[in-house]
Amino acid sequence: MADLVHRGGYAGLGRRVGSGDGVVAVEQAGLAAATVIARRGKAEAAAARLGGHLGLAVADAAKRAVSPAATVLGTGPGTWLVFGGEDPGFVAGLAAALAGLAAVIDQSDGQAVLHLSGARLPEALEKGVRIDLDPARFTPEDVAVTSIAHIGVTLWKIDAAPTFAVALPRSYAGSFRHWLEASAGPAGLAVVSD
Amino acid sequence: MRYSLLSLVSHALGGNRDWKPAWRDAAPQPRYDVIVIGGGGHGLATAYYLARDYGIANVAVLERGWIGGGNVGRNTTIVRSNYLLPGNIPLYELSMQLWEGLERDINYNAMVSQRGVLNLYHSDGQRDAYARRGNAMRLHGIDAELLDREGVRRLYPFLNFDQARFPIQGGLLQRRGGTVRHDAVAWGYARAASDRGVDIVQNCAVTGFLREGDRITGVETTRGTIRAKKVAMAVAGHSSEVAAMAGLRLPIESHVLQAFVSEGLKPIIPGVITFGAGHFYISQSDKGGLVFGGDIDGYNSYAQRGNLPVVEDVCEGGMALMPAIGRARLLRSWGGIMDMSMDGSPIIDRTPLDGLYLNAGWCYGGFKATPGSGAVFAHLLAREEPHPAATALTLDRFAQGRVIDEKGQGAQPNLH
Amino acid sequence: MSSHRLGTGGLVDRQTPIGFSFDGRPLTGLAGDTLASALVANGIRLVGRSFKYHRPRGIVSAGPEEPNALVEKGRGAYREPNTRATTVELYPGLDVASQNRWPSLRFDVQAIGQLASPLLAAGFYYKTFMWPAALWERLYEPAIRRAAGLGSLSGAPDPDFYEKAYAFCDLLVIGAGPAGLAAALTAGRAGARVILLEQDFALGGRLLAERCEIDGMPGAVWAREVEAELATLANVRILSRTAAFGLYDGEVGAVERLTDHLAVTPACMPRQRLWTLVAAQTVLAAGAVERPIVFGGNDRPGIMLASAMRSYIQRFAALPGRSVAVFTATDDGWRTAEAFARAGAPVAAVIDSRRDIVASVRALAGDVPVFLGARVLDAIGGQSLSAIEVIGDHGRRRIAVDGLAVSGGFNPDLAMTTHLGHKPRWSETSLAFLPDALPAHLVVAGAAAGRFTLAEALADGARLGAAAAGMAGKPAAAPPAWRASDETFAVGPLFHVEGGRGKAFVDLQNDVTDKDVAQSVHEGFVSVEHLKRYTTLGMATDQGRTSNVNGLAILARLTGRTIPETGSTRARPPHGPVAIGAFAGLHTGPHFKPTRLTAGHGWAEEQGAVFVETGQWLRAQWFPRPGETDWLESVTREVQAVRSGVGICDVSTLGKIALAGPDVGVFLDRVYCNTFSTLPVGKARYGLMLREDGFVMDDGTTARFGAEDYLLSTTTVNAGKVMQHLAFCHQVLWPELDVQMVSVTEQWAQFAVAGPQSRALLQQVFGSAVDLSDAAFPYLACGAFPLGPTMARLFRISFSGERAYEIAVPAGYGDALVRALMAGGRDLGVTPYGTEALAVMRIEKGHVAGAELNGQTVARDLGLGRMMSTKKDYIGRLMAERAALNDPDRPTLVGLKPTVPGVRLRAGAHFLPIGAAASAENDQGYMTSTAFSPSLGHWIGLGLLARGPERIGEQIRAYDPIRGGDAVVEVVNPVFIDPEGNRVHG
Amino acid sequence: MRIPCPYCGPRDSSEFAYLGDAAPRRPADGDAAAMATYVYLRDNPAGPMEELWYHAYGCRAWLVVRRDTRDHAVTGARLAAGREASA
Repeated sequence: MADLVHRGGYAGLGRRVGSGDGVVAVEQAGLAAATVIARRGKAEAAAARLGGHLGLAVADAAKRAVSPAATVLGTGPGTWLVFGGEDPGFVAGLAAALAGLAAVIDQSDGQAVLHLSGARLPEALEKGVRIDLDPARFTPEDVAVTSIAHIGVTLWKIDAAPTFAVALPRSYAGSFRHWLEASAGPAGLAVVSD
Repeated sequence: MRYSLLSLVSHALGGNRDWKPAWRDAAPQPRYDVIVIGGGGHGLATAYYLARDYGIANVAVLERGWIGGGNVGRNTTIVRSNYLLPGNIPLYELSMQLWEGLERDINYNAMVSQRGVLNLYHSDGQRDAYARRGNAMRLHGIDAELLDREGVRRLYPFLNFDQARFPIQGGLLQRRGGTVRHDAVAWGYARAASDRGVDIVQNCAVTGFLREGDRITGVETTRGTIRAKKVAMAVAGHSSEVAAMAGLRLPIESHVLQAFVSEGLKPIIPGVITFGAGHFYISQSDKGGLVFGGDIDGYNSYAQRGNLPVVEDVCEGGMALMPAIGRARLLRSWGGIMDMSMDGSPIIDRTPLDGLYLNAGWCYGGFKATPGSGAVFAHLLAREEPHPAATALTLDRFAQGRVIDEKGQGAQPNLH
Repeated sequence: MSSHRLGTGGLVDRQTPIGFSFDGRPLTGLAGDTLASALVANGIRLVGRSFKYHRPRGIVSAGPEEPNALVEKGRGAYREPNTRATTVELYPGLDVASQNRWPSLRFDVQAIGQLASPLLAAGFYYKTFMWPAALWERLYEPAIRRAAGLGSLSGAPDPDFYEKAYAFCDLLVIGAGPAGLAAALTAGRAGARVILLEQDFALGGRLLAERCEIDGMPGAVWAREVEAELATLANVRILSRTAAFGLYDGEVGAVERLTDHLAVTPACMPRQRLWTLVAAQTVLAAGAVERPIVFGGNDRPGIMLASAMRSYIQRFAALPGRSVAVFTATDDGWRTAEAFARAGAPVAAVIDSRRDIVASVRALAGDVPVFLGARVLDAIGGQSLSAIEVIGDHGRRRIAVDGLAVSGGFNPDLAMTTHLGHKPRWSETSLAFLPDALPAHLVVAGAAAGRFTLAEALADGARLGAAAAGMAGKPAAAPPAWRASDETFAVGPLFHVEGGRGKAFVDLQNDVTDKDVAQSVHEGFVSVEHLKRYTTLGMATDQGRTSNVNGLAILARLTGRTIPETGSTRARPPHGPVAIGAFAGLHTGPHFKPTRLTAGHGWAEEQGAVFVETGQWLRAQWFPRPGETDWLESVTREVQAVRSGVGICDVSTLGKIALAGPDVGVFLDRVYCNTFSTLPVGKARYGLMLREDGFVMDDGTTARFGAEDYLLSTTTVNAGKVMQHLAFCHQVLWPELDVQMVSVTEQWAQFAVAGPQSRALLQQVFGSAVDLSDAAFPYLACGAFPLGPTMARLFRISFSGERAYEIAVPAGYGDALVRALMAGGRDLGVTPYGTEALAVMRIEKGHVAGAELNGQTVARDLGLGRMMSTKKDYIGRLMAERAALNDPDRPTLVGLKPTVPGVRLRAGAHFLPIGAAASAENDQGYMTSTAFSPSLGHWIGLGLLARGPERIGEQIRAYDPIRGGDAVVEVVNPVFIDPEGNRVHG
Repeated sequence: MRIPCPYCGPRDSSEFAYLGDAAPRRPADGDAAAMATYVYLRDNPAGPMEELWYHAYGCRAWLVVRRDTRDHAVTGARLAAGREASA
């Protein structure tokens, strides 16, 4: 009987470049995640049930709803990307709660998530993000599914520091790391992955 | 007046004051045997071969602007016949053979320059696909060579062989391929056709068709009504618009293809190179500009201009393949409107309307096909049957499923 | 101090001398100089050779419109050809060389071309070099190519890197002259988000070069104060050294020069940055470019635009000549006379084609000789101007000068207003093209709009800046009203002086003369487009900034039309030349496209795998072992290991799409040509997907894990295409179906475990708790089973034809799983295999793959016609039923083997009947895939052959001339191994 | 070119995949001629046109975008799902 060890998408990619104090990237490994897709014509009901289950207000829009236990990101019409903690039963719980209203598909290992912060973060993001991240226009309530350097990403804002979170398909972690290094390079980049 | 070194010298001694117009800027007559709509390369070539090969000189070429202002003056000047499918190969090879004798034929130096066209491959699958294509060319009597990586390196040592995302494995080379001075093709055919009696009517836009039942008997234009036994459309880029005047719908979408030229540089790229892992192809003009292009913008457009993401995509391909051009500057870009057909291949055929003939759907193949297209279209107009080199290029092949799909992309024009 | 540097004045720092070299000659300039101003200050006139006649040329302008002074900047791989000396910021060690001359700038042998110049008139090459044909490529063309071109590339990879950036704002201001500064400041004070672009390294535009006052302070000082205030506004961003090059749909492209002016490039610093700017409003305040006048010898070094001379004197404190004349048709030219007088070098004469000059302007010349209603007929001199011949009331007079300031009028820099196809209009009062119809959200201010005076420029800027702020919901307080001089700007019509002896150039860089224009007209090239293309007028690196209008005016006169009747010119991006590298940004070399790695990649690297690009993925192609000399040896071993024992292959890259909902069965029936609504839970089925035109799109297996829980797999390369297609079918065609779908390709790491020993290996890994007996888990079964801390999905499917499984775990466990499989299979001799072995085994089994699913084949061609259900409608059914696609003469899938063992087969060979001529008529199909079959000990192939299935046993020719291959092959059943299919069952 | 995605907001066209004219409707009734017309023939107008765009690098929704093929002016976009209702 095999005993398997889990590895995050950024495993082995942690490294400091330059002074390292311009942008700080911290991997969020081991988070439970699922794509929730409402059944036909059930988007509102699914949003309500999802919110009820997690104790937060969910809309059918490109918005972020957050509670200590979970983050719900609107990623498409009637579709949400939901992150939980490290509770292995999280996705099963969602599925049970949304039975009949939405399909719940486990993505816990499909997404490589980074939290990005640092004094020079805005100018680094500017080199890849083709949407307006002006603080007045992109707030911690907003979510953007977009692309950075030819890589599809889900981008959201955690606080006004600003701290951003970016989730991308794990197979792209290395290439995303290259973009981040080049874009934060002059300011210095520190990547912390566990 | 015949062009020659002698005429050049005698005019030079005369201070170059007594040159005559290269072609007659004719006023439209009320009636012709054949009207060719479109004073681009294909229309002018069609008129020339009608006069030269079939003795039909009572012909008018109607151009809504100035001749040669469309795609014949907005391309990347490449000529080649390295096609895959039997439906296409004969036409492009006929065209290549006509290019090879063009200057002496029309007494105009269009600078046909057979510097070789190289299509790079980057995987075993691509290599085999090019082998299939090269063998098909050889079976049609066309020159083709399959180079390995070292063979490519000998030709173009400055390509990116070592730091590449998709390493170069080799390439398919057609040495007879090359480039032609595009504007000169229009002017040369116009001059030669005009000399044989063809009327070249500029600033004459077709506004409608004269129709008797299911027969087209002429056209309405901004310069009056003109009758003709036969009306031939050679308006690629705008085929759908003109066909619509006759109530026809075509298996065509109009898309914009951008092209680019750099500042003048001393010679560095002898031939034509096409990247196999991105959208980029390049050659260098006699004036020293790097002439390059890539993929169409991908959306229907009649705007004759494109957008920045495609410029970036093309230059990314260029830098990936040829990092030595990074410090060369892009000088000018332009956009041509492509007739993108549903299978990526052209249409040269009669239409459901008697007296109306169609030459359309050239996608990117238009310029290189100019002489062949003119020759086979003239044949169709004169003989009422397809030229042997164009038997597959029918309009009904789509409904029938006899598509000629070189890329295997199906009925999706922006993927061809 | 350099020979022509003024002792006082200017915006250069006399305390900071800068050493640089021109053609290897060491020179000294000052901080604040451009290369051009430093050359002027050193009294250097001759800086380059012309394109066609190799005539000596000097500096003409003081800005990006420079047609003549192009140099090669830098050495080795850093060499940058065709760099305009007027835009190069001087820095210590700057090393530039002149271009297009040999052996030297002063003595250029190709200058003898001038003797033959009558022969080289417009279009000469179209009329000769035709005989004999062979000589064009061998002799004439190479000579032309060598003579043409200007600078040269190093041929080495660009050693710098580039990046891209995107920004958004309420107001984008292009140009930081008086109008631009006024607009930016007004909107910035109101709180609008402003981005201000300036191609120069200093803000101010003409304010830096003119003697003018705003609110009582010198213009340059005012500009500095405005810049300082803008810098304090958090909502304003200043991008200097940044040139806007194009207006596109909804966005502006610009390029920022980050290190081109630095002697030493800091680490990690890109050379240039490509900006894509999205603005709610754009104010174009790019100013105007002075127009030269076409007359004999007007290209002599020392002849300069009048406003450029003022820039050199008043901004750079460099004297363009000690005895200069002014030739003008504008009031502005007279200001240059004044500038020279103040610099202590009064001009030799002012020649104005006009007669009525207002007193205030006339006074600017002081007491120097003035010729009104006169013209300069010829400029005399060799490598430098020595005299001019003036014609007027006095008749002809020769005046000795070492410089000539020329002012023929001003062309507003409105190119960006025409990028989207809008046309400017000709103004008879301004004698210039002015903006007319404008693109949405773009307005024009100041000189660019034909409002030339300083007061007008400031008022324009304030008004438009306030308007933009208002639109952004940030109404400006009372827009500032600056006090500024309202100098006169009268201009008379003078484009061309006829009758000179010397060549009169319309386009200096492309060597297009008035005679060339005349000849083009004789030959019928009377439209602007024809003229440009026939003579190349306006096609040079200055994009016709100094030549288009003069060319148009001459063409108009020759054809008896007005300028507006003759036409205008539409500019196309880029407005100024942009380094190709800047458009590529980071996406070069290994980073041209992103690279996708599977969870097992690190493990495969440890195994020494050779990787192959598959789409964006890297896959293990084979795993060489020590001692193996070529790939075939490794692949053969891997195949044998699978067929005799057990092997593992990473198949994580296959597309995986999760499908849920009550209507999945119906949906799959419509998108696949075979039936899926009957697929029971716990089973997997192979499916074939067609395009609507009836051709095959993709294939793969779909497994059903629960009543409404399906997993569909696609080929690696088509994963994205299939997802898009399924979304189309669901959202556009059948929104009424209750189906949910999402890609889970990234969620699962998946490995094929194949071979007779595969069950034993899996049993070992799963342990006894999981029953993998054929009874419990037969062929085509699927299920989920606990594996350590997670659940694994198991599929009993086979690509190799052996008993085989695919096992999937959440990607985080992928690395651990493959190590566990290797450990668990050690005693079974488990062998990792790559995509090559995978391909060999699928060919041995006659399974189709990419080479057969090439978008040109229908199911019937692939021997899969029987999969096409007749009981239901599905995408592609009607089109696939068309007669032409069911013609038995269509090439159809067969197997092939050489009649002589040991002969190698190659994909891409075409099939000919034995003894038939090698010609297109006899072409009967082609080889799609080949492999050396270790099991059979010879090469085998799959191919598409006309009437193939009827021809089993027949011998044909596999003709491969392009690789010198020509083999006789026998047509056989495409399934080479185990045609009964016993092995999959074990 | 900016496309106003009803879910994501205005995005650069490079985030989208283009299909073409949104007008043709897939014939349901097994008429081969009608299907051939649907698959191959297009109006290809020079002017305003409703088109299908897929937001591949965004919300993965198929959109019906109203755009003028002469000047690329985009005047609206809506979700394609249930387009019969809103069309």
